[in-house]
Amino acid sequence: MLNFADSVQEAVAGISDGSTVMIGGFGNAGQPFELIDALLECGATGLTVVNNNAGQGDQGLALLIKEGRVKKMICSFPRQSDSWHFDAKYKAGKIELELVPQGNLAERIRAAGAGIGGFFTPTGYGTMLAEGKETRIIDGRGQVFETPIHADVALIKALKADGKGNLVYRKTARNFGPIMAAAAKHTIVQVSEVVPVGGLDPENIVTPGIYVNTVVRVAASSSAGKVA
Amino acid sequence: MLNFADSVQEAVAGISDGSTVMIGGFGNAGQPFELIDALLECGATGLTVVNNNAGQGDQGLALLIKEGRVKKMICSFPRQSDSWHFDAKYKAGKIELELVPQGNLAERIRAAGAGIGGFFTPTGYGTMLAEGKETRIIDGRGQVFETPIHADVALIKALKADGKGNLVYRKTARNFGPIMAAAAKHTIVQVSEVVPVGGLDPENIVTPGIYVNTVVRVAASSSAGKVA
Amino acid sequence: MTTATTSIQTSATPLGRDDLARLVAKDIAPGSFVNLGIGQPTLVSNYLTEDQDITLHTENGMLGMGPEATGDDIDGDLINAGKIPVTELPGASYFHHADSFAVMRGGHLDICVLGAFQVSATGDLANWHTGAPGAIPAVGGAMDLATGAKDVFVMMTLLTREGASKIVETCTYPLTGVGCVTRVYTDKAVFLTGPEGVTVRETFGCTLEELQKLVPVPLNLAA
Amino acid sequence: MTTATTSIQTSATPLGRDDLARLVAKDIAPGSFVNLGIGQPTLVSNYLTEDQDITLHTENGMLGMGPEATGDDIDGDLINAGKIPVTELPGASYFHHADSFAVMRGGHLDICVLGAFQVSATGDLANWHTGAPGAIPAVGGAMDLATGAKDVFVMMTLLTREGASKIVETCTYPLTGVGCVTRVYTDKAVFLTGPEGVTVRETFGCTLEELQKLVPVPLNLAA
Repeated sequence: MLNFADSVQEAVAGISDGSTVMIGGFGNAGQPFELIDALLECGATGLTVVNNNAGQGDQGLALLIKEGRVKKMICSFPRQSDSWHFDAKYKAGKIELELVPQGNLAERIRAAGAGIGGFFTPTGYGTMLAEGKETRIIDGRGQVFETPIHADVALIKALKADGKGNLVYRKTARNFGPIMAAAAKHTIVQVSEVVPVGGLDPENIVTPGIYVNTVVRVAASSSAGKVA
Repeated sequence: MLNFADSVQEAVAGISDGSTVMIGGFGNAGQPFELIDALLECGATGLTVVNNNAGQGDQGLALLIKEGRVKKMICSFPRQSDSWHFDAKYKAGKIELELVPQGNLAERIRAAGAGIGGFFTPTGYGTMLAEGKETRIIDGRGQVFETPIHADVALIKALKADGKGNLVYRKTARNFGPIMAAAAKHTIVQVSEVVPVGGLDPENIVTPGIYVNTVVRVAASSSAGKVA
Repeated sequence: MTTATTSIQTSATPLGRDDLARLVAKDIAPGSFVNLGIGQPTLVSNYLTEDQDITLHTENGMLGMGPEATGDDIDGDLINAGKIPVTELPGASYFHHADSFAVMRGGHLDICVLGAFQVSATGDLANWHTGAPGAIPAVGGAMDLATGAKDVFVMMTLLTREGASKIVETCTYPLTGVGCVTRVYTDKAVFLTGPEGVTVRETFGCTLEELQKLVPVPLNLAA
Repeated sequence: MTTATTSIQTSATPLGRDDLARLVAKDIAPGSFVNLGIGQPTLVSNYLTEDQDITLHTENGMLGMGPEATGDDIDGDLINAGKIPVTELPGASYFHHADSFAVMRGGHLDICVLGAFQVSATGDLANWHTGAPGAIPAVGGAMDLATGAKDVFVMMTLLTREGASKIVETCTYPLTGVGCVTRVYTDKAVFLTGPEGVTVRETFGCTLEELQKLVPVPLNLAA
């Protein structure tokens, strides 16, 4: 059932220790900062986090990592100029890393939402990221077997939700939101605006409400426009 | 390179004998009737056609089948109350049928466009439509290996195209259009309206122009609103 | 046992198609996302109440489907999986076929309601093909619905015209899905199916003993 | 051979980064869909002309990307794969990450331009990881681009700072993709790579003989 939370704290209250949590965003675009802050505050630990990166600077996911709440990162690009908290934990052997080519990350998340048991892809074939994985030659091309990434919870950011939980996004902040919403058992969305049912054009809805469990409004000014 | 054809005849002129042709539409919604009529007129034969159905009544795909142009149908639901032309050819052993569960049809088409070499799905497991196919148990569920369906040409119908070939659709006429556009080497689209570049909101484009090769305008009155 | 049998009887007569549709509708939890198959299951939509806030999915690319369209509301671009013109409710959304089937296949639909030729004791479903020689097979979305929805409800008459039970030990018709049906609504009883076999939830116009005589698999009684 | 060598020389001196970017830009066919990798390849966008009508893809969900944003045009929701604020051109479109990678992985991009540590004679690419002990690996979209685009162009200096050729018989760095590179643009020459080995298309400030002394794989001359 869809529920509209009054605060980000209320929205994330059900996230328990050991959960696999998908976090939307690519860089800062689409990153649900306020939900991540609330997750930090709520104390859940031993998390497996799925995000394209592994935190930047001293905010959001980087702080979750700094505080030792993240047992494992599944991501494509952990190393950035300002990923010092991840770097430190990784070098100290205190965080596990599953490195996934970005397209495989996206496709594996999509596969989870679409009920696909696994798929073959040429990406990664013949590289160290395919070591230990099943491979086969299909139509003359080497391919690697990849499996879906499911999650207990997704934290994502959208522009607007209507009363049915239908979502629209803004520009490249869309990125992982739609596929994570479908891949998680429980999807929590922060939006800048909630509009009445009927307030979004059915032709333009990107994430149908069936994929959304909790919506919380967060004033746009606090996170939109942040640039790394 | 994108090209805007002056007529449906010009649009389909390059389709050669023996091609695999995807045709959009579910029932009559989204069916590119005028493009199909032009395909009939151009004389291409020995075709493999991918469509959800196998023609209805005495129009469109049904006529292509009647005229013996279709060697093989790949579809999910050939038998309808008015699929007499397919029925006759099938019973006479004059058309080959690959029957595919509708979701596998959609996912296999999507896989072709997305560069997936094959995937496992629970749909069809334990049924006669999985006979002879590779299966495996994944997470306790029996799954069947399905392969992508590629095409030489896609004939689809959209509502509007802009000058870059970006497309938007209308209601449930969207159906197979977006995934077929991505799965075919050459995608031909009939639209009711062509708008200038910038005339479609980038947030609402359903099929980006990268998937479109030929656009032809067909007056809406001739096909919209047809009900089986 | 006899007492218990009597206690689960909720109707003195077998249920007609509309009464059955009303019963199915009542059993759908508020807020559910539901796909109603072509034919008899479509009747269920007539009995869903606004309070239930049910969202209907149609596999040709829509959530939030409204009632059948009539008169000027008929629009060739807005049809359901049975190719019948329908309407759009506020809060509806459209998507392409792969996204639409992902709704089913990804396990996001709470319930689908399907017709059936046969259902086995362990929930195997046969509803797409008679297997008769010369019959043209057509499967549509039946296998995706059967395999993907969280709960698969079947609506059918218990007996064929020839009086044979459609609930069977093993399906003789070609299967649609294995072990997928969770509940069977018939004119004579509601059955729960699963790995532990068949349980009767309620009967209509017959006792459990009478029902057992019609059905060739052992019937358990709901707790 | 000496004559031919001279004839393919198009510049008396090695090319600088901008000249190289200009050359790559000129080689992109009109109407192409292109993805420019982070770093040196991004320079190519400065030399694409309006006449070429090139559409740029960024893997974080956009086609029709415009130049880097400045001043008031900077929008945190509109960035490229390098996380730099960019602009939107008329005719742009946005899509989610799986759809965006399908653009690459499905073979729809005409060209991607990438940097590299090494390229092998048969077009193997190494550009994501030094493999050094303790180095934190990060791959991003490199493997998808290398594997998915119809043509993979590499831009790099021919030699490392230590003077070693980056065109090698076999890559010693971890691979990004196997046999994927079709063309290598360097300061000293343009090479075509593929199953038949390395062919030199043109040289900058050196003869084929001089080039061959730098590169440890046999160099063929373009017909």
